[in-house]
Amino acid sequence: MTDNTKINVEPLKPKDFSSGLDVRWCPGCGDYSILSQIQKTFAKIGYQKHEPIVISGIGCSSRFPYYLSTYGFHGIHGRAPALASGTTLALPDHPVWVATGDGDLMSIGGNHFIHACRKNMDIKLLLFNNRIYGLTKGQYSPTSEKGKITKTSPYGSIDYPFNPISLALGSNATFVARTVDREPKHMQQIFEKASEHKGTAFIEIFQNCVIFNDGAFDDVSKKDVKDDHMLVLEDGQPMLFGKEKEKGIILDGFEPKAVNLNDGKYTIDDVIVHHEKDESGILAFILAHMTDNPNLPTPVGVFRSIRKQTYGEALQEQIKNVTEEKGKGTLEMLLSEGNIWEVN
Amino acid sequence: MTDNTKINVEPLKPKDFSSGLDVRWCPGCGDYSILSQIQKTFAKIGYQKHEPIVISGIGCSSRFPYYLSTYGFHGIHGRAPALASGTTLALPDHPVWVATGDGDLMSIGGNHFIHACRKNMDIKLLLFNNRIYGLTKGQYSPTSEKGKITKTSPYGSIDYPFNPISLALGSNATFVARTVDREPKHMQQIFEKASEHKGTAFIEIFQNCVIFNDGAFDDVSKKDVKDDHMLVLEDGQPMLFGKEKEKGIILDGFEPKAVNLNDGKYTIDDVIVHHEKDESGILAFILAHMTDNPNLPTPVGVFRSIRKQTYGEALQEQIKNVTEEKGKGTLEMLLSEGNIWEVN
Amino acid sequence: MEEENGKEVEQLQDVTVMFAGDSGDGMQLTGSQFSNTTALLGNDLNTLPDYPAEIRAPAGTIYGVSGFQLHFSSKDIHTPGDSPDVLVAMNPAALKKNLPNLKPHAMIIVNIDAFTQKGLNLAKYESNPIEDDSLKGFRVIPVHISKMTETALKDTGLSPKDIARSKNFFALGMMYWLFNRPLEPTMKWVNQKFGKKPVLIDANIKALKAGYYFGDTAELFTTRYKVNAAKLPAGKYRNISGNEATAMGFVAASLLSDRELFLGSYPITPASEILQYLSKYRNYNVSTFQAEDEIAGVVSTIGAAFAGKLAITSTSGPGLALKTEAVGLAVITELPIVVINVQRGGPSTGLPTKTEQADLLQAMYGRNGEAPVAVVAASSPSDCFYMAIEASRIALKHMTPVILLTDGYIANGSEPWRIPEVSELKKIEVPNPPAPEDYQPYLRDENLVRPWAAAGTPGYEHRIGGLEKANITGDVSYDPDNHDEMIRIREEKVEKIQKFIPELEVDGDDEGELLVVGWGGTYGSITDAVHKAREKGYKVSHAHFRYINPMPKNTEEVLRRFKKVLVPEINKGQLAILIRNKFLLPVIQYNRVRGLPFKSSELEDKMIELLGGKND
Amino acid sequence: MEEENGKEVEQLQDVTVMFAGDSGDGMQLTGSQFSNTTALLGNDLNTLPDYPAEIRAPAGTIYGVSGFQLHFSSKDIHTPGDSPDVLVAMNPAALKKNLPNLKPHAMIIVNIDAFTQKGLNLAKYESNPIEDDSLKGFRVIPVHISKMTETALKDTGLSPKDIARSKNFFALGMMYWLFNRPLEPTMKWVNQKFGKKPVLIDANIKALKAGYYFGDTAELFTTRYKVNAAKLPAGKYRNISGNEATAMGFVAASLLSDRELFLGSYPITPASEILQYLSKYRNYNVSTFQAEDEIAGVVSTIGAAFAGKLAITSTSGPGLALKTEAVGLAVITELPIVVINVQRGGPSTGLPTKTEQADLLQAMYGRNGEAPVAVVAASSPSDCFYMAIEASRIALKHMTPVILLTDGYIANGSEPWRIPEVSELKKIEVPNPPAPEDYQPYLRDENLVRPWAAAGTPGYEHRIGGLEKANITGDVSYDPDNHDEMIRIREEKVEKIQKFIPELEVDGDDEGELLVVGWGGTYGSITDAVHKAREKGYKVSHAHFRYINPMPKNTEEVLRRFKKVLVPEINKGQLAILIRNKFLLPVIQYNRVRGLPFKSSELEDKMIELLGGKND
Ligand SMILES: Cc1ncc(C[n+]2csc(CCOP(=O)(O)OP(=O)(O)O)c2C)c(N)n1
Ligand SMILES: Cc1ncc(C[n+]2csc(CCOP(=O)(O)OP(=O)(O)O)c2C)c(N)n1
Ligand code: SF4
Ligand code: SF4
Ligand SMILES: [Mg+2]
Ligand SMILES: [Mg+2]
Repeated sequence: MTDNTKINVEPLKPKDFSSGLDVRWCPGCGDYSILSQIQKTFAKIGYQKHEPIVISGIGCSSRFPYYLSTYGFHGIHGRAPALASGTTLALPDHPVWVATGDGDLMSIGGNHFIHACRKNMDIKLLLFNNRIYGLTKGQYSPTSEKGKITKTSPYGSIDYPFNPISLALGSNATFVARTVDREPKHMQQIFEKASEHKGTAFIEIFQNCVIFNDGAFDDVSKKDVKDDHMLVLEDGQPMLFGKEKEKGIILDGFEPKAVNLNDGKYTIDDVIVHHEKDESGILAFILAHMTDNPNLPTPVGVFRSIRKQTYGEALQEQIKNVTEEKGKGTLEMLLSEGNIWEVN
Repeated sequence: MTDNTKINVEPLKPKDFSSGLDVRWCPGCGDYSILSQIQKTFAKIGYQKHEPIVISGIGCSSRFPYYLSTYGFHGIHGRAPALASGTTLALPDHPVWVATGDGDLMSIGGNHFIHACRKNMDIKLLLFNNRIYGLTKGQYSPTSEKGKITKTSPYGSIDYPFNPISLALGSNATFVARTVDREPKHMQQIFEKASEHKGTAFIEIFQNCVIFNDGAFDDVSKKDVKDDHMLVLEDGQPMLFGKEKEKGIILDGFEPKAVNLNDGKYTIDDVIVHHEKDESGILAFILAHMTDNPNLPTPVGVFRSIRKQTYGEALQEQIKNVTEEKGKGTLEMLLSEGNIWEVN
Repeated sequence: MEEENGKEVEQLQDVTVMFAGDSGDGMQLTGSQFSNTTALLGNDLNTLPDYPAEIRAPAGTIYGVSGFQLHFSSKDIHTPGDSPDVLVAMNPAALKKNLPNLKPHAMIIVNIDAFTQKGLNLAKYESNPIEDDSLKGFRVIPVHISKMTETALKDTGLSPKDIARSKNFFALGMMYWLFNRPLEPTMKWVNQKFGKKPVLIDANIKALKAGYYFGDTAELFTTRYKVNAAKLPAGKYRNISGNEATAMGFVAASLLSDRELFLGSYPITPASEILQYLSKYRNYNVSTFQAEDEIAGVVSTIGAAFAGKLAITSTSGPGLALKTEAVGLAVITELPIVVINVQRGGPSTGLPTKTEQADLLQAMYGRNGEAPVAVVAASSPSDCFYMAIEASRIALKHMTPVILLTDGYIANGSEPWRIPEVSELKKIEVPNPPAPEDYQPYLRDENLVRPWAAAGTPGYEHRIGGLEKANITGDVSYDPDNHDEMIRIREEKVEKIQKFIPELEVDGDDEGELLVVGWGGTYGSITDAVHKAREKGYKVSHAHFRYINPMPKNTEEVLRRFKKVLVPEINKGQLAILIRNKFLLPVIQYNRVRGLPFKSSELEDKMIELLGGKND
Repeated sequence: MEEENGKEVEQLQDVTVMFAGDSGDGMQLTGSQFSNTTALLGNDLNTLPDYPAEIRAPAGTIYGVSGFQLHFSSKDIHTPGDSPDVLVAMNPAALKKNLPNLKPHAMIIVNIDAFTQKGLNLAKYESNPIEDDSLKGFRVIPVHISKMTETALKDTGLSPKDIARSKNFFALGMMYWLFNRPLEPTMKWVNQKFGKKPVLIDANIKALKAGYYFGDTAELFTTRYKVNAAKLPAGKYRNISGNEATAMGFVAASLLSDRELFLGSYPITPASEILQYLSKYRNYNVSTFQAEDEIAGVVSTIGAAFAGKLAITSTSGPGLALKTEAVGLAVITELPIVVINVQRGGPSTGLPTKTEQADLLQAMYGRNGEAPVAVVAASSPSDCFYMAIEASRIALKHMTPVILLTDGYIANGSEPWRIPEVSELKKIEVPNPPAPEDYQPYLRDENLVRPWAAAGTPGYEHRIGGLEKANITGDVSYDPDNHDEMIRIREEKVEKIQKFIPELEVDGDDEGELLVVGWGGTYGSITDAVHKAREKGYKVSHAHFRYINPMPKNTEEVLRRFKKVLVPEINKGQLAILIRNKFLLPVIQYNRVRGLPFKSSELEDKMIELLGGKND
């Protein structure tokens, strides 16, 4: 965004980012918390209302743009990353935020998702992962666990779920993170980090659907278990968890294992240290697959964050270079191109 | 397939798998070699003509089914994995082979690809990767290198390419391999292994397009460089390469490095041993990303091969269980379901 | 007027009831319980559920209101009723939303406990409508539904929240009393449903009974109503919704054709239930595949058809748009698939929970190139069963994609259905291909139909695809004249279906002043309107399309027998376009695109207007 | 007849030449060089490239033949010619494929060196046609093109393979001699093209000259031809193909509207070139985005339109099918986008390299719900330039998606184009939204157009989406009457475009016996046919649609002034459907769907037949 729009403007408060429309999610839906953390983050970053563009697909989660006082576009099912790609290329100076669901992004929208990651489109992808189709009333989604009984799987789903973090890493996403609707502070931190990232920022948010999949993340994030079942990743820090941070993650070959430091067998030096900026993405991939193992805590935080030229930057650079080389195009120029002859 | 179809039938020869139609690829195209290795493999496996079903999308590569004397379906662009999914679910006992291109599978077909991998559909996906759009005459594809000049990127492409192996692993594919059109023996080995795999078998084939991207894989597979630039993976074997197998891959943390065993610094025991069956997929992921590093040889062979229940097996199991429980449905049963009352 | 237990009993022919409350109030359940019980009593009935696009809009708001309208009668009826005679309003928002639609003098039963200041504010009421004049002209019956439910259930050990959620059973019980319906069917259902939770069985039955007894004893109701059983043809009956009937119809088609059923689909309102119902039929050898999107849904269906299955895909408008490219593939490969499109309000996401008929032209023409398909439409919930079979029959017999159109109204609505005997259902003959040595993939029979050799069958190996192909051999062909010929053949093949479909029937006089022509889900509204108009002496007849492409062979003849042709559609005139184009026949359009079925009264008015008010 | 260098020089008005050879023989290049040179001489001309779907089908086969047909004249012409007067056949397959299409007594120049046994076998010739009787009636001129090229280039140091690849320049040189054209333009081109490879410059120019001198000296040609310059309006000219003109037109529209151009697209034959051309215009601030598929192509376009760009997407038939769901989103959000559809042979993958007009109904109706869009069509290669501007103007002025239809024939074909002066091009006015305090997203002006406030502009923050919205405020609305109203508004908004488009013009008498009505790429064939028929005294006129939805306001009036209306289309009658539906007017259809443009002679025959042969 051009700086002059920022001159002499009062910083906005979270509530200034409310559109004033009645919010129509079910009472108790995890989406409320996400909305409120976004409003806080937008205020904290110092956005003006016209700056962030908020784009979505279709689903409960995709109602998101209606509740923000910014520019918003409620698109069609699965296409939010493509919509956002057009917008970010048209408005390279505006942050583009995308709100999407596990059906929207991972099922019908899977292709746009992996391509946005690959191209490093400058968009933030907030995946509201409730592991269910909310808006269409309770069919299983590509993140639902195998065996789940839902409206379309009365005898249990036979699909293996996606691991969204793994898929993002497999697509070479430059910023990959996870947070939880129940953890407002953590959510804000992650949103802020995402806002600072240039390029595709993918954030999986564990989001509770009280109606169709209530408690899906209780195992990880409920108060009484979260100390032991959630691993909060911090850059440059050893991976510790447990009430007293008495447990840690060590690596046995490529295999992460949870150990108790009080056992006397391991010390903090054995515990692996997190590196968000690891270019290779291997550590992030290992962490991603910890969720597949019920004996390990589920990592939240930034799995990976590296800086690469974005698609939009490359495009602008090319426009600049070619314009310098050939001169800025005009109608006269356009009409005088090609092999011309004259008839009198 | 039911065994009785195999009784008393002569094993077929490779040429029996030719449909007799004139093959219409450009002279010198890498597709010829793939076709001929498939015909050999089919014969070697002992397929009868009606057994394998060969399905494709659109592209030069997707003409494949026309040249085989089996059942074949030349679909629409990008949809081959979905077409094949319907067919394998309908014909669980028939092997379903898919021929597809880098545009077909990785661009428009990306979503079907990752979902087929996730669901472990029992199909073999042969990716004819020539890093270009052949049939539409030379636009860049999602596997084209950044900066490539093509018809749609006159100033150089600004897209980062997909790493197909990485994407397949990110999608939890159960069988992931790579081979090269120039290496008929290796190709046959890999095709045979794929044929033995139950579940999604993904094979990236480096395929030369003589017209629009000639020599794209010369760096890896040309005779004079291949010893040093290609790493042939073998299960349970240390990763050695070089003319005399004098070089090896060691791991520094997660970082693979190429070392010369004649240097005296390293011995064969330092060299990592390949494990196709590694459940975690981490080793495979590390190997996948070796292609990103110009200082490392490019691995070919089976990256990963693990057995998990396929989607079709789970479906058949469910049909069996529910049928046992509820009895085989008949019209009478169907018409007597629900809350019925009688009017006289 | 009889008397019973100190209350008068009034005999009615026809009642329309609306249950309305918050999305969380269980109104859909209440409505469907009332329907089932009413059906068991032998009434004819017709229902219209209407729920918000939000799952649970904030409690108490107008857009959070969920309603279930139900029309029952001792006569043959075909609509959920134009305007309710009785409204059960569980909160102020439910009242506000439904008031404009009520019949004059309608009875309004309100849950007075919900008319708190907060409730009124949420519904944007300035003052309490129960207390001010705004309900003048209606019979308002305020009932402490919440409080009485609380009292009744206080000893069940249920949490206050759970108790509150039982108040719909109180309301249901009250309505059972009012309309003289038995409690047993619902009690039976409660027992089945909550088999593993005795507390809930106990609570719900207590609430139900409390409501019933309240009706009996309270002074509020002076009259009780009786609606006698309708004179329906003898037979076994069940209540059925359109989506359920569609699902069952395809299972039946699978059994009748001896081809296993494959459904490739992706959830979308209001079609998801077809996928949901069909995924229960595993013991009928039904494979359902919840694909990653609509494209994979239809494409996997084509893959299954290639392999010899009865292969179908279900969706609604936006999903049909996504499937169009692939339907073209089924056209050129001449594979039998059925695409079910449950129409909803468009364009784009539009009004996803509302009904509409605006996908007809998309079904006809929404593909690249000349890509003719057969199009059929179901006209009522139970007709979905038959049209599913018909669609399958056409697909399998003529080797063509068939689009079956239903709509949100008949998909969600329900009606009693006389279940056919097995013997009433005609087998679907699927011709065998000729012997392998005579087989060619694009050979044709007298109806221009190619033989179907399922992939995997020994001896019939062949290759098909989306490029133009030479007739007979099926080899890829770029020959100009072959292309022209194939385009003609594909068109004629679909036209020849005409020989195998029933003629267009006229309800009413065979010729005359005015013919009303409809298609699909407007059948009920038009039928009721035409019958009413005829009862009043107006000369009006009705013809209804279930087969749209091709149209029945007598179509033009039928249409030309009338001076005026009125085509009411819930779109801007799509069937009208087809008729005008085919027969150069001027038709009069009636189009209201309100997301709702027509009221039969508006249609009746239009007919009378067109007849110049003349009913001689 | 003049004489020159011992050869006679014959003056001709009109010549059609076909260059045909193997896909690897460089026939497209030869053809386009000949075109350019011919254009520079001031002839009017028209071309038709025709190449196989395969990139390089095996050498020598019939399906591997690539052809370039070229019609040039001293008069105004509009088609690539019905049948060639001269065929240059580089191999037997090229001869075999093109023979049926030649004019009686046509000249056939064959590369006799390619008529080996192998070559004949590949072309499936039983015996050598040059030696048997099969070319009786033609003027066959066998030339040792390969051998003479070899001889000419033997000292260049080129490999035999490269030498063989230069033989097309020999053929070109020979044709330049035969038709009296200068070598300089091609020599200049060779110098530019191979700037960095002097060997190739040398070789190609040697081959070219060798061919030219061969013509001059050989005994084979007794006559040389001259085709004088056409009397074209004064001005600057260039040769332009439809796809190139389309790309340029949008760049011009961007400059004329002062909105940056965004193209979201995915390659597909025959539309890829639009993406290719536009990706060169980076210095015109053109952003091209090669998306992962057609859906992402159009959806990113909508995202860019939201952000205030002139946003377009290009595709062909199957791609349009994939885009339909998203076009509905643009309809309901009322955003200006242009969808360019270069029609090709369908259905499904169909005949991807061939032309057709069968996507008109898909463009009109291929979306879920009532989703009207504007539809326009270009009628010739150069008209693509103007219609691209018109499509942009309509989109931006009326806030609506516009579908611009072209076809494979005009997209790949080329013609000389008088380049307009900058002053001839009308600015595209893009209205500014009202002041922020007065702004509402669905406010409407007198043409029912909503204001466009680009995302990112301070003060105009608003939200849009695919759900139905309340008029003016744009808030989501489930209100039944609002929906009906919005459906009407969206329809009328498109209808109101009629006020801003030119009337339908009639070429020929304003009224009479027979009007031929066409649309899009058949303009040239119909024009030539009508002109020829009129020259013979037949009373026939021609009206051509470039604006199809809405149609020009005088349409009905024009049509009704004629006794018969003939609608020739390369489909099964899609414009015919629109006309019949709109005006209840019986039209006579002429439909040939052969993947090729009409021959003007077949149209002329049809007209004469309809006039009963009466030319008085
Ligand atoms: C093309 C299309 N297909 C299907 C739908 C129906 N649909 C709407 S939202 C949705 C999935 C919702 O699930 P998710 O994306 O997880 O979002 P949530 O509601 O759970 O937040 C589906 C299938 C649609 N609107 N459009
Ligand atoms: C829906 C659709 N979009 C685009 C095309 C055009 N198209 C055909 S093949 C192809 C890509 C070919 O590239 P690839 O898949 O890599 O196959 P290759 O020809 O290189 O073997 C494209 C874009 C099409 N046929 N259909
Ligand atoms: S259905 Fe679930 S996800 Fe949707 S609003 Fe309700 S609680 Fe939230
Ligand atoms: S264009 Fe390339 S990929 Fe296609 S057939 Fe020719 S060489 Fe093979
Ligand atoms: Mg979800
Ligand atoms: Mg390719």
